[in-house]
Amino acid sequence: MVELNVLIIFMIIGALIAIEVKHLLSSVIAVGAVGLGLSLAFLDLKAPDVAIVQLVVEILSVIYLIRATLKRDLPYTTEKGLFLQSLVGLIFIAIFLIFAVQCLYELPAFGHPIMRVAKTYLEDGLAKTGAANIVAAIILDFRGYDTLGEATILFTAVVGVLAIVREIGRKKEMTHPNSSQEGKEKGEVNE
Amino acid sequence: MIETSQIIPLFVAIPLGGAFLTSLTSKKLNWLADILGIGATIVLFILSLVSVRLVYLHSILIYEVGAWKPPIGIVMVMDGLTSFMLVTVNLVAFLIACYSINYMEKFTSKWSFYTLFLLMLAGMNGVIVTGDLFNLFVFLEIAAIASYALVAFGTEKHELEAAFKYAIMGSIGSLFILLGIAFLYAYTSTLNMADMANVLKEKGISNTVIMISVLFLMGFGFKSALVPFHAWLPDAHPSAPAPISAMLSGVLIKSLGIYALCRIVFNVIGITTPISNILMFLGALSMVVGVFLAIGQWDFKRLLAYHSISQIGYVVLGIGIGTPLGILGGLFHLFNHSVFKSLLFLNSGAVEYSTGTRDLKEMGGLASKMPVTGSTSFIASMSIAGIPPFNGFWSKLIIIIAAVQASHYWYAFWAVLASILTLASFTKVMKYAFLGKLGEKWNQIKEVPGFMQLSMLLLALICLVGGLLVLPSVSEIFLRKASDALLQGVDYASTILSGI
Amino acid sequence: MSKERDKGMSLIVKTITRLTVGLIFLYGAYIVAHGHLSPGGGFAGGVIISLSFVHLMLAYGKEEAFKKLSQAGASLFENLGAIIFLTIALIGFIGGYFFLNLISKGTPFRLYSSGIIPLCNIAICLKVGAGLFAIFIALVLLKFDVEKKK
Amino acid sequence: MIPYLLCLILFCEGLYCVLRKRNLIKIIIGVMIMDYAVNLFFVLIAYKMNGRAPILSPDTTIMNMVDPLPHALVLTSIVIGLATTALFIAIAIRIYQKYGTYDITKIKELKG
Repeated sequence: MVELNVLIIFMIIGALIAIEVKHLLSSVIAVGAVGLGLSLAFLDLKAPDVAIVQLVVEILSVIYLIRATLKRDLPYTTEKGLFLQSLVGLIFIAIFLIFAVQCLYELPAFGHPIMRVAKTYLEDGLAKTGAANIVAAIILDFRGYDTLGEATILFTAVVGVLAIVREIGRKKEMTHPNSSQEGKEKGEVNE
Repeated sequence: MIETSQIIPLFVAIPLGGAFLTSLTSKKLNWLADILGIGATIVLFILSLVSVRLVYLHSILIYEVGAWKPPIGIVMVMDGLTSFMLVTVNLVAFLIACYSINYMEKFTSKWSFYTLFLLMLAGMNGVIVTGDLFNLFVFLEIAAIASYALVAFGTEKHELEAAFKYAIMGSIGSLFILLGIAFLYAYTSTLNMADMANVLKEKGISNTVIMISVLFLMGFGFKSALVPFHAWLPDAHPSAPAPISAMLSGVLIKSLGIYALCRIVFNVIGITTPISNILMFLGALSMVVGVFLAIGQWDFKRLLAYHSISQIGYVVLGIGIGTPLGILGGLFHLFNHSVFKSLLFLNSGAVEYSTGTRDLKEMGGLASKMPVTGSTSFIASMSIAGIPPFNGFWSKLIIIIAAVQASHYWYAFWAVLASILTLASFTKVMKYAFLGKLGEKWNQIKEVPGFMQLSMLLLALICLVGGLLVLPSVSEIFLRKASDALLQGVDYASTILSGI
Repeated sequence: MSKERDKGMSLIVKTITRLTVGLIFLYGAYIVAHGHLSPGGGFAGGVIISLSFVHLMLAYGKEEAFKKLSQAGASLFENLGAIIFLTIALIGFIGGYFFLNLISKGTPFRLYSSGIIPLCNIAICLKVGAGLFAIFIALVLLKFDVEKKK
Repeated sequence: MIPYLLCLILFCEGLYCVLRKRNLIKIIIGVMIMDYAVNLFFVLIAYKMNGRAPILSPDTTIMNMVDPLPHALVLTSIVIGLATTALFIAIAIRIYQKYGTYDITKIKELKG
């Protein structure tokens, strides 16, 4: 599985660039590269369904991110005077990694999953649902309830975004000393 | 038994259907949104009361979604703890929906408020009734995403900022939970909680199980705002509209945080002494830190938010003690807290509705102009501070007795201290906001409209009579069933797998 | 989306878009229809369909794209998708269970097979495609300027 | 073993970004990277040596397939990631409208 390791290392480097580069648009493009690498890794791991979804979702989320960064006068990011915070963060991450490595030895070795439940899906999936694509059979029949939740999450996000982009939230003028006075005298409601 | 267990999916289907219909039909018609919101929540409340009766008769109900037997498909489970949480959540949600009819008139786009509200309710009910780990995660995310959007509902500067902070911290918590689920799946190769408990019991304690427990503690700690992970709560809860603050503080952090944590720690992984000690420590820490931070606050809602951290500490302490009495006290306090904290947030919303301010220093003497708000908030304050006839007293007493019985004297001491400080803090609220001389500029204010009064009065009534729940004959059907569900530990698995 | 972009991009881009956008839409529809037989499914197909509209909007500007699918239309389709999906789930109650696959399974490996799965795929596709496009519209219509302080 | 470790390093990279960076877009990117890492972890635990993709075909009967269940979970999890990202971006753009910057050190209005 050399190619898999190479792909993940490519993703790690891409993520490093995305995190450290100063220019926001370049950072977004680097995230796009990480997502592409992830999609290829899924393909390498024999998960074509996931690879397709990851690819198209990556395109869409990069478009959304570019929408947020496409502005000439956006300043370059500056980071300063956060030595202590990064130290604490790094120590926390180091502890986390050490513990995680300890328990990685106890998981089933890479490439040898237990497949207690999955065996049933593979053996009876076609007979019981009639779908040749076992993943589709799982997401829409065996675990269709999860997919209802998934669709609802997307619905929630859409309604949430529509609620957040309203120009004015409150209807009438209020004496509200704690909050700022902005956005109240604005024109039409954006619904 | 199939006929009676048909009730379980309705707890998710009704709010979901309500949300979709609201968003489809009531963009122009505000009254339709009101009717759909109230209708859905009242039906859910009645169904949750029915569920208590059903659990009393059958003790456990299991529903297989799509007729697939576990562990192949998803199951929904209804036991004592589930029906207890359902009653808590749907009671508060119904009263808050009542309150919102008038309160949300001040905001634009009422339909999206009700849609998000019902989606949040669907998410919470989904978390409570599910018996499948990944399904729990999915519904947890529905409730969480709806709450991120609702915190920013006013779209003011500070609201957006609080929402961003909350959303980032919440999604980090979710990702920790998801990583924990991935580890558990790799280790046990199943997702059904009962099946998973069986596999884990066979394998025994190992590093992986400890790692998974820590991941879940961090993830659900973020969701329930235990102290090292509490930074988002004092910003997010005050920034939301008052009904949503009540919903977030009253039930969201409990059903997403405490309930899910207890279900996994007690019934799937199995409680061990180290985890129990960690829970007690975190509980005591939240209790004390929350109340100390609350004392210096002058913003009404922010003060209440810090008290939420503190009161959640009591719940976690009680549950962490692990004795039958401790768990009973913890769950009872969970119920009481959701009642009186929602009431307090609704009071603060009522004050804000009439006067437009949240600063305690500017208020004064409001009780004479707003008698309902003043008296109900007096009841709620006494209840949260633990003054005898009100419900908060009984649950705190049980927790303290349980701590003493388990010879955790220090924790009992901290609980008493936090209770005294809570009393001091709420004396301040009563003194500055409702008693004293009426300020000049408040001569024109009026009491809030009818529906807001109604829901505050009902909550105050529950505060008054809530103490009756510990009476042996009453607690036998309601509280005892809930604590039994946690006390059975990993035998949960055999109960469920035999019930199919 | 600044002022000069409202009219869309250059002629070359517009011509290429006119040739490709239909194919992209068709490809999305294909992925949805064959979701139960080959990789893909309602979600991937829905995203591809919404990407075809996004493509149209980027190349031709807002007005042209709104002629094809307006914001109100997008949220209507989204709601319809959600309600169809929930209805499919609730129809299972006729057979006694939430989410019961009660339509005949048909012959395996054929387009018309596997009961409710293709129907669910279509509902999800409507929902996802319209929903993601609605988010895109909402973000595009948002004025990307600092509000004036009074 | 090595892929698991690399995947966790990717997760920690995202966590570091969220903890350390002070720019809204960078924080969103950090959450996205964490999300990628968790999704990758799910698919890694599903992999079976020399297995095939879990799609049956009429003419072959090989049953040595990878575990399909985590794939279904990852599909759900990718959608959740997209939904949260969209919401984050909407909030971030609104914050930009109000403050004129993405820098979190300049937009601290809330105290405590």
